[in-house]
Amino acid sequence: MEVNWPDWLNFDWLDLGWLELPWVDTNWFHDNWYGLLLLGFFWGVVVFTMVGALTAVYVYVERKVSARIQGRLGPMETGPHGLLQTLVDVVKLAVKEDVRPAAADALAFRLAPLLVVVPAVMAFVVVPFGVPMVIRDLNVGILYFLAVPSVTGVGLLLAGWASYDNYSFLGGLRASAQFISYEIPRTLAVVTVVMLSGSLSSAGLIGAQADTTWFVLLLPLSFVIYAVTTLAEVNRVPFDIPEAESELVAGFHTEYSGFRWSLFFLGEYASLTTASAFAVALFFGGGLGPVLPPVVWFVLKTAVIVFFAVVLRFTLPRFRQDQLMALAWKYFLPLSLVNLLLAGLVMKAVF
Amino acid sequence: MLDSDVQIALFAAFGGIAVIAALAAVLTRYLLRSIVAFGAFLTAIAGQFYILAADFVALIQIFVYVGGVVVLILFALMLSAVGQKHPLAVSEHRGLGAVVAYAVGGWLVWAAFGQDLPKAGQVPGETVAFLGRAFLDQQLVAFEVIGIILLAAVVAALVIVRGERL
Amino acid sequence: MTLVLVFSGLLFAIGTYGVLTRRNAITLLISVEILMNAANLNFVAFSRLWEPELMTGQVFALVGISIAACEAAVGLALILAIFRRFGTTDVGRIDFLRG
Amino acid sequence: MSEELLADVFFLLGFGVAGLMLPMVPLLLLRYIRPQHPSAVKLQPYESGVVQTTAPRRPFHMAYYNFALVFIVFEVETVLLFAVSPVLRDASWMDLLKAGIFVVLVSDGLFYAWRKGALVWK
Repeated sequence: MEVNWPDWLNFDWLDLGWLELPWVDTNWFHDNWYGLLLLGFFWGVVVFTMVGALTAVYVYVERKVSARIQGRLGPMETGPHGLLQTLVDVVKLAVKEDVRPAAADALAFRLAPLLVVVPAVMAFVVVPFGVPMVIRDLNVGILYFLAVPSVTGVGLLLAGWASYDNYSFLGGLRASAQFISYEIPRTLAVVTVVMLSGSLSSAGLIGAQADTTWFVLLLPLSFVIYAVTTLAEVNRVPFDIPEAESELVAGFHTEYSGFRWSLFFLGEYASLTTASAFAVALFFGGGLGPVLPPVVWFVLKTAVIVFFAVVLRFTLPRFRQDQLMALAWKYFLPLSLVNLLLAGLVMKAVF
Repeated sequence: MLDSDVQIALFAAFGGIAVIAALAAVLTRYLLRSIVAFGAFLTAIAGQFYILAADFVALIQIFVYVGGVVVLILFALMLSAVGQKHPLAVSEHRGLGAVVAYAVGGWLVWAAFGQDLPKAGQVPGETVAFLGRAFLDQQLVAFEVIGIILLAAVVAALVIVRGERL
Repeated sequence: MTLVLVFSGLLFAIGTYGVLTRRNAITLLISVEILMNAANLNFVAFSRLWEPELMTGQVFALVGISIAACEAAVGLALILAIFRRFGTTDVGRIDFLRG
Repeated sequence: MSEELLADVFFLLGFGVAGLMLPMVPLLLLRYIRPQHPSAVKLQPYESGVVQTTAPRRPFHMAYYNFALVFIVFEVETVLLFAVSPVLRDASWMDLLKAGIFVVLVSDGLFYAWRKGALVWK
């Protein structure tokens, strides 16, 4: 995707520059299949590690914020202000016994956490961190971002089914019913953005916003739909019915323990991160911004959105299952269809 | 370099995965394994689409099949609660089935080698833009007909599953 | 190109075998989907041979995928209806037309 | 041009392998560190802390399937809109109308389901 970037966005020295070390022939990586495979592997490791680290940070921030909202202190014992708490938790989870119920289906039980976490991490490939910089700018990047995480629905369903447990089964059914229901309005909201950007690549998306303005100003309704449905997709409050502790114990991952359980946890936070990062790319111009380099802008914007999601968790009550489904099909789907029409008109007005 | 040999090798690798997964899906007697193998098969086919310069179709394959049809099949499996611990029955026509399958497969493979096909043309880079134009111009009928089929499908399926009259 | 045809031929044969020998309705549906995928593979491959910029083959593959999805929806609805009526999804044991 | 797509496939393959390995390798290695003392009681399903009285995996109610049906149809619709939407920006009103007809056609399915009460959770 060729984009003509405005001059003031010229931050070439920052984007990918650090990768082109003088003693490394970067072309080699792009010319050979094994080079490409290695490059992909390298980025996979980087992204996965980053996601893991980010999750640890999130958990800490979430605990502290919730403590602040509820007038508590939160973790204080391990490290200064409890900074090492998550690290200790990770060690505990890693060395905990891995219990698989005797009646569980071994194949599905093992496969399910992987199906939840791997797609969530793979979606990172197309997130535009800097202005021209994407880990890999696919021609169909935006579709990739929606298609790959949709596999998670299978993982949720399998996890609940494999456990041989009434509560997990119900939790899995509810989780994937919710997942598929909110996928439609969310996708339709993204379609409106694609209409305006005129391309499916994520670099093209940022380029179109550099040409006009942030799409949130042109399509406010799309952003509202995307934000709310994304909360539902990643099972955040007020849409955390699948894991409603007071009703379903812990939902589809009741029977999971130790490292396997932490994979579900990681997947959930990873998809929250990707979804927030992509919300920035879709509606807030990605890394576009004055003075500071794009990467900094991007991280700042994403952090604001994630923080908003964290605060939301401790301020809203939970929906009931029937309300949840009615909200998806009777409010958001018609709304997003109307929004599609509106976006067509906006598009004709702007371009 | 990424020449056609590499392309063919990768295509064959995906093809091998697809064939093995399809065999597993058809031959296993446990329904859940069959569905999991089916998912692997679909992903391998998506890889083949991507290599054949149909990146859009490949992702649609993942989106609709793996994220949609497989979920639907799993729902049906759970709602009908069949074949869950005990293996499924296999019909008595296995010999006949094998003969027919060998015949069909042999004929198709023979036909594949018998053809003198032209070299592949130059593929446009931005497949999506061309696809969109195709849907709005030459293939408009297909586009709208899919709409009608979808409408018919949802009405029919709801009528069947709810067991009531139109 | 020949390779594509060989693979789709093999997959088609596997699908045929599944359709002919399996008795569970859900496995039958999976076999039919394998058949449709083999066909889609050919559509996409031939799309590159003649007038690639018209995308006819890819459009057909998309139509094929859409129809496969509809087929799955209706087929599974049928399977569920049959299950509620007969308590089984084994097509060999559904014999209410035999009288 | 298809060379670039081929490069994408290799890149994604490498990425996917890394994504699969990073959860799986620790899982295999930790097997030698973590305690492993299974017992019959421990391997029972936890449920909500009481002994399981009904078998799970029994036929569940159909409401889920109604939603799944409407879902798959709309998923196909959105997917085709994805194919069309990138060219709509520079398209004529006529093209917009064509896409609009498609959307209206499929939306009828939603209104049918709504009127028939398939979207009611029960």
